[in-house]
Amino acid sequence: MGAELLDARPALALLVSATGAGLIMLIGYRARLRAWLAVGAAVLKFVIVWSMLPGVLAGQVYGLTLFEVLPGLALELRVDALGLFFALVSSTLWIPATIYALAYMRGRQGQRRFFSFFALCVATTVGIAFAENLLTLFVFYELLTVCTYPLVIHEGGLAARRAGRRYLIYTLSGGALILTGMVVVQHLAGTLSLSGTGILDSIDNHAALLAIFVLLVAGFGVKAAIMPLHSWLPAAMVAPVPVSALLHAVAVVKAGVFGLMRVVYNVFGVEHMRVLGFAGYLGLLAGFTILAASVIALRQHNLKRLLAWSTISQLSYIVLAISLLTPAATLAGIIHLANQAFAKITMFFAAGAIQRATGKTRIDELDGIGRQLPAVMASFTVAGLSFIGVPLLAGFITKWYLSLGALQAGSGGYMVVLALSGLLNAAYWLPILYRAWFKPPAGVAAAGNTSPLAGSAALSPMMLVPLLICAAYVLLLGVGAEAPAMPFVLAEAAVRLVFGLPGPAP
Amino acid sequence: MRALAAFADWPHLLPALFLLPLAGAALLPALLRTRPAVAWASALAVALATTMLAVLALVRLLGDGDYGYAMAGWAPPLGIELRYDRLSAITLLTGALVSLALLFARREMTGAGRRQAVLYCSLVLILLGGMNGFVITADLFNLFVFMELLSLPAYALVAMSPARGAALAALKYLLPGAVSSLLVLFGIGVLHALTGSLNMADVAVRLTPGGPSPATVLALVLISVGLLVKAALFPLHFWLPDAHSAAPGPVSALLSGLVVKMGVVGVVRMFDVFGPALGGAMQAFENLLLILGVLAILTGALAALVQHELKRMLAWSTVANIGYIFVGLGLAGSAAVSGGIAHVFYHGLTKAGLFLAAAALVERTGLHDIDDLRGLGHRMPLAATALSAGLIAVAGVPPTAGFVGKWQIALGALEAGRPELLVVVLGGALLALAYGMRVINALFFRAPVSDQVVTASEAPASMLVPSVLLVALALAGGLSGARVIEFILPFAESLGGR
Amino acid sequence: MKRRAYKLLVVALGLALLGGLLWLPPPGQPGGPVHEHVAARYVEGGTEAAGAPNLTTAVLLNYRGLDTFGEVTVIFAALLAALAVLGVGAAARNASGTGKPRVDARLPASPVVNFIIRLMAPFMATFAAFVMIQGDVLPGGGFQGGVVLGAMMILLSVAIGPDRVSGMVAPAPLGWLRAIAPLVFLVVAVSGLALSGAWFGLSDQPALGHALMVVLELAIGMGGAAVITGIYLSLAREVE
Amino acid sequence: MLQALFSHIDYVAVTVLFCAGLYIMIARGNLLKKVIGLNIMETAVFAFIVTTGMIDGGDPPLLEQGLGPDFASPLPHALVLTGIVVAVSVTAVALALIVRVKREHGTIEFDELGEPR
Repeated sequence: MGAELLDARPALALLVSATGAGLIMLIGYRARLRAWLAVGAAVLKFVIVWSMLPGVLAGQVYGLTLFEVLPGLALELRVDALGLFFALVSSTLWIPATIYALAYMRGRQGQRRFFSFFALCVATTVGIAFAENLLTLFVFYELLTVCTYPLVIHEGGLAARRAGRRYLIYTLSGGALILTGMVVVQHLAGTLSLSGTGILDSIDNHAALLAIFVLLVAGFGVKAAIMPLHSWLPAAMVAPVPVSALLHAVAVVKAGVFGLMRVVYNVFGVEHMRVLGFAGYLGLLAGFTILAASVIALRQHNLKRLLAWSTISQLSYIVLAISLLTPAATLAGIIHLANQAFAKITMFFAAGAIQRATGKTRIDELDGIGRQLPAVMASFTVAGLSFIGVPLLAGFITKWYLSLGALQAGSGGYMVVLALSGLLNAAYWLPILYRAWFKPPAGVAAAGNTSPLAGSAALSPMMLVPLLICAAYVLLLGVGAEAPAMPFVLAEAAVRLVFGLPGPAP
Repeated sequence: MRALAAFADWPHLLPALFLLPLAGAALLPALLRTRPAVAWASALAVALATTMLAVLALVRLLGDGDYGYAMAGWAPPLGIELRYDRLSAITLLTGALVSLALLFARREMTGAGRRQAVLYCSLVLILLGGMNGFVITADLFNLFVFMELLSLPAYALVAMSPARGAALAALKYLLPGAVSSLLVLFGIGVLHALTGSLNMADVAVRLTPGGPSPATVLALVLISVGLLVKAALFPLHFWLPDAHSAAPGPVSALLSGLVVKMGVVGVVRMFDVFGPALGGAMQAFENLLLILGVLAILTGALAALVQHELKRMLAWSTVANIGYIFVGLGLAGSAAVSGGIAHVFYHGLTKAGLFLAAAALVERTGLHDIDDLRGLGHRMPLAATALSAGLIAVAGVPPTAGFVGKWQIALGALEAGRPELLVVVLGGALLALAYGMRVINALFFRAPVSDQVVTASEAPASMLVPSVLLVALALAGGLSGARVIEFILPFAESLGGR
Repeated sequence: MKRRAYKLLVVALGLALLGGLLWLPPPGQPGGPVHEHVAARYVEGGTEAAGAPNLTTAVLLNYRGLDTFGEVTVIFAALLAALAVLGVGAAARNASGTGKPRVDARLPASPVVNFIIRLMAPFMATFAAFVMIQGDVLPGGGFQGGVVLGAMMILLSVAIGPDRVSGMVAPAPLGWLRAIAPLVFLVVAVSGLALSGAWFGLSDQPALGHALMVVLELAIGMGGAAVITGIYLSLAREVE
Repeated sequence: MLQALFSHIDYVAVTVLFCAGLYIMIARGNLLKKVIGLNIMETAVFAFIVTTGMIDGGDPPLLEQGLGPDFASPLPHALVLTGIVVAVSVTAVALALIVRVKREHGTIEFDELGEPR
């Protein structure tokens, strides 16, 4: 483990998009300037985060203390393998998301506010990724809620307001639970640091430990959309597509799951969790959520709501991986952060493109869409197959290591759950693909434009290109997992950290 | 810094903290009766000078710890003694907030309220002198005199708003206030009868042999009930919502930010006076404060949720935050007490900023109702943002000002082995966030309904500077939490002769 | 019904109060702590230390000068408060011109009342002066004299009408007269720094200390009278 | 018990006066009567403070005529003088406010005032 290196880069990454947001809010009146600011901030952040990759892979840890908020408690940033992985995923995805949003929101009102909060959201996400202690993580966690709220209700109107209110009630109550848990941890452990592998080891007060576990897991579980804390997610579909993409793939839900990881791996520590045995119940809950969400997804008609329910089930894959407490499962959990992100964002981009080009939002309207928007549907198909778990795609990697992890943990039963979930996924993705490719488009004569590319021509390249990039990434993650520059290697480094294993991954 | 320290060593610095504002107040009506603008400017200068003196007093404290001053050269218990300790550092806050409130009132002073400007400025300076004196005196009867000296102008300032209900609200504030002062005097009389002396330290020493005799308990009850009415702790808070919402903008900022805190400072002083003598009975008193504090948090937060008027909602929020302070004091652990006292500083800062921002909105549009203020965020962006940031700070979202106190109190609750209090302390913060978001939602994310909002224009600089400055301090205040808590800890540990 | 509840409450509070008071040392007995502790030491220094044979005045002006300064500022603040509170309405009312013409608040003073007031006025003034000046030797003092003088002014305003009484002193000097008590006190406080090395310190030499006391007594008296009259006049003019 | 009551007769009187003032303050609706009740309570407290300093048959604290062994303590007298001034000031402000309430609401009966706004 390299020595703790004092480095400004973590704070710089944060500052870049925060100042970007500020500038957009202050001077972002003209579309062109706004575009340059947004994309510029995104690329700059991407460069800074990636610049830390080689160092972290070599075991280096970057740290920076910002403010002494309370005696013994400071706002502190620390970049370790797990944190960098999450920051990597979000900053990489933010560039296509920004470009896509610029195209999608053209001509819509309130763009200045939209893009400044859009930039602020990802700044806070990186803040969560680099938090050294639970307090810093909580500060950015609450800031994330405050920043995403205006995005969720961007459309205005009653439905948006009601969804916004429900979103606030759930996330703020979750925040209060986390705060309570944090106080108990500070009281018992005397510190909230996430740099070690377990600060509660020396505590034997079983009841308090259970209370901490329940409080923190429920608090983070709200954003990780574990049932029964999930119902804000489908309701938040009323937001514009780039926001849903941001919410689901990049920022909000991932923050919840990342928080759970920090709690299980850094607050409790793997060995202590095994001894306490609370993780088993979390696993059961995750398993239930995977299946229940998929069953509900079957009955969805609106494409975006289907995506929402699919996210809820996919997130619980990660929660299940966390609860198994074995190296392989942890690896699956971390890598699924990226797999689910890229696949889900591709699907959202596709849904947005379909809605923008053809105005269709319901599944039964998607007949023959493949011919109209071949590129869009091709990437949608790649993402769909990845979720089903077809080999050579990202989803397969997760399922592979997850089952390996389940076996390692000796709870083979989850293999059944994974298989069942694969089937259910197939049950709701394949009909869409079949309908899109093999069914004639409804009333094609009326549409008149039979040329395959006509439909996608209406889409601006700024929407198509990010779509294809993400789909390509899903493929890349699936095929070239072992390749050096791929996130897989970083995930392994994170696992070694969590389990304190010196050598390469299992 | 060295020059500052040298000047801070002037032995006669302490009494100037209240003599300067009172001198200003006496001179204003005589000198500047017909020149309101000059009167306003000189009052502001006096307030700023007093703040500078407070800084010097603090520098001396940091140099060589608590220090005292014998008035007229007579050593206690013959004469009156002043004592500057870590709690007296609140004089920094009084000077700063009064200066900012005066700055805020500039437009009113040189505009419609011109005729009343001189009286207004004098009363505000007397209020400042009274507060500074109240916080640094170590003599019981002198405490009573300064309490009157700060309460009287407070009653009048509430009634100085031309609004129809202001006079009645002021009277509803005056009558309980007068009775509470009387009870404090009665308690001081009993203590004098028991010990023959009026100096707090001397009384504490001479009370101890008597132990918890019914007379001592009676004195504690009389004085604490009086002070708790001034501090508006539940159930003695009934007068606050009317008074703080009817008062003019800057005055309600001073009332909620400072005047209410004087009651808290008084009770903290009484810990030292009665602590050694009562011992066990003091434990019961602290538990009572704890229970009343919890009830105050719940009533304050719930009432604030259902209020329609913005300033009345902020007034109820003060009731809740006073509850937090007394929960901290009631828990009596050094973490909880330091949290409670830190909250006195931080809530004063935040709530004053909030009331000034709210006043900027209300006085520019003439609308009091939250629903009428919908959509104002776009017409008055700076003032509305200050209000929203203040609401988030008062709710105690980390790392803002409200968080430091609440965190320490929550920790203190655990240390005292009362985890159930966590629900109240952090639940209250959640409720505060709820009514805060309700206002933010109305200001920024709802379409305007009233035409005053559509035609409203941004508040003038004299109103914006104080509110934005205070709210910024509140947001950043949380970041300096460690130093503030470490500053207060020695005082918290030595409280009540523990 | 409410009345009976209040009665019960008050009686209960009274008994609780009495319960505590009974544990105090019995009043009137010489040996109590009140007499042995601080009070006894006021006498030790004799007149030199106290500066005034009347120990109460000595305590008021010398030992606890700050309290008296605070008290004088409080009554001054009360005047400002009364003017401010009543001024707000009056300004609006006069500006809007809807106010009824100023009704003279004077009672329909019968000649008998007028005659008696005019007769007593000089005697009251002399007595007030006596009380003020003799305050440090015989029972009396600045404020008591001031109140008697104030009472005389109020009686006069009943007899000859508030406007003529308030006309006695022009507005400019009136501002100073009303603030004379706190201002003189401040001057003495500052001079205390020079004379005896502490705020409010009356000097070490008895003669100078005594002189300062008399000055203070007069200032408090005059200031007190002006403030009391000012408060009465502000109220009298307002009542329609 | 009775003996203690008798020796503290002054304090009994003070308590009765205090409670009378308190009752008037709470029970009566008229604002003026409330202020009068307040004044009665204040008088009771001042009487209490002065009696604590008295000695039966003691001399007044005047050095001029030479002082016997027992003399009334001057401290309570000074306190009460300041207390009276404070009481006068509060009453003055209260009366000014009552005048304004009368002008704005037309009545000074607390029950009829109801919600001011």
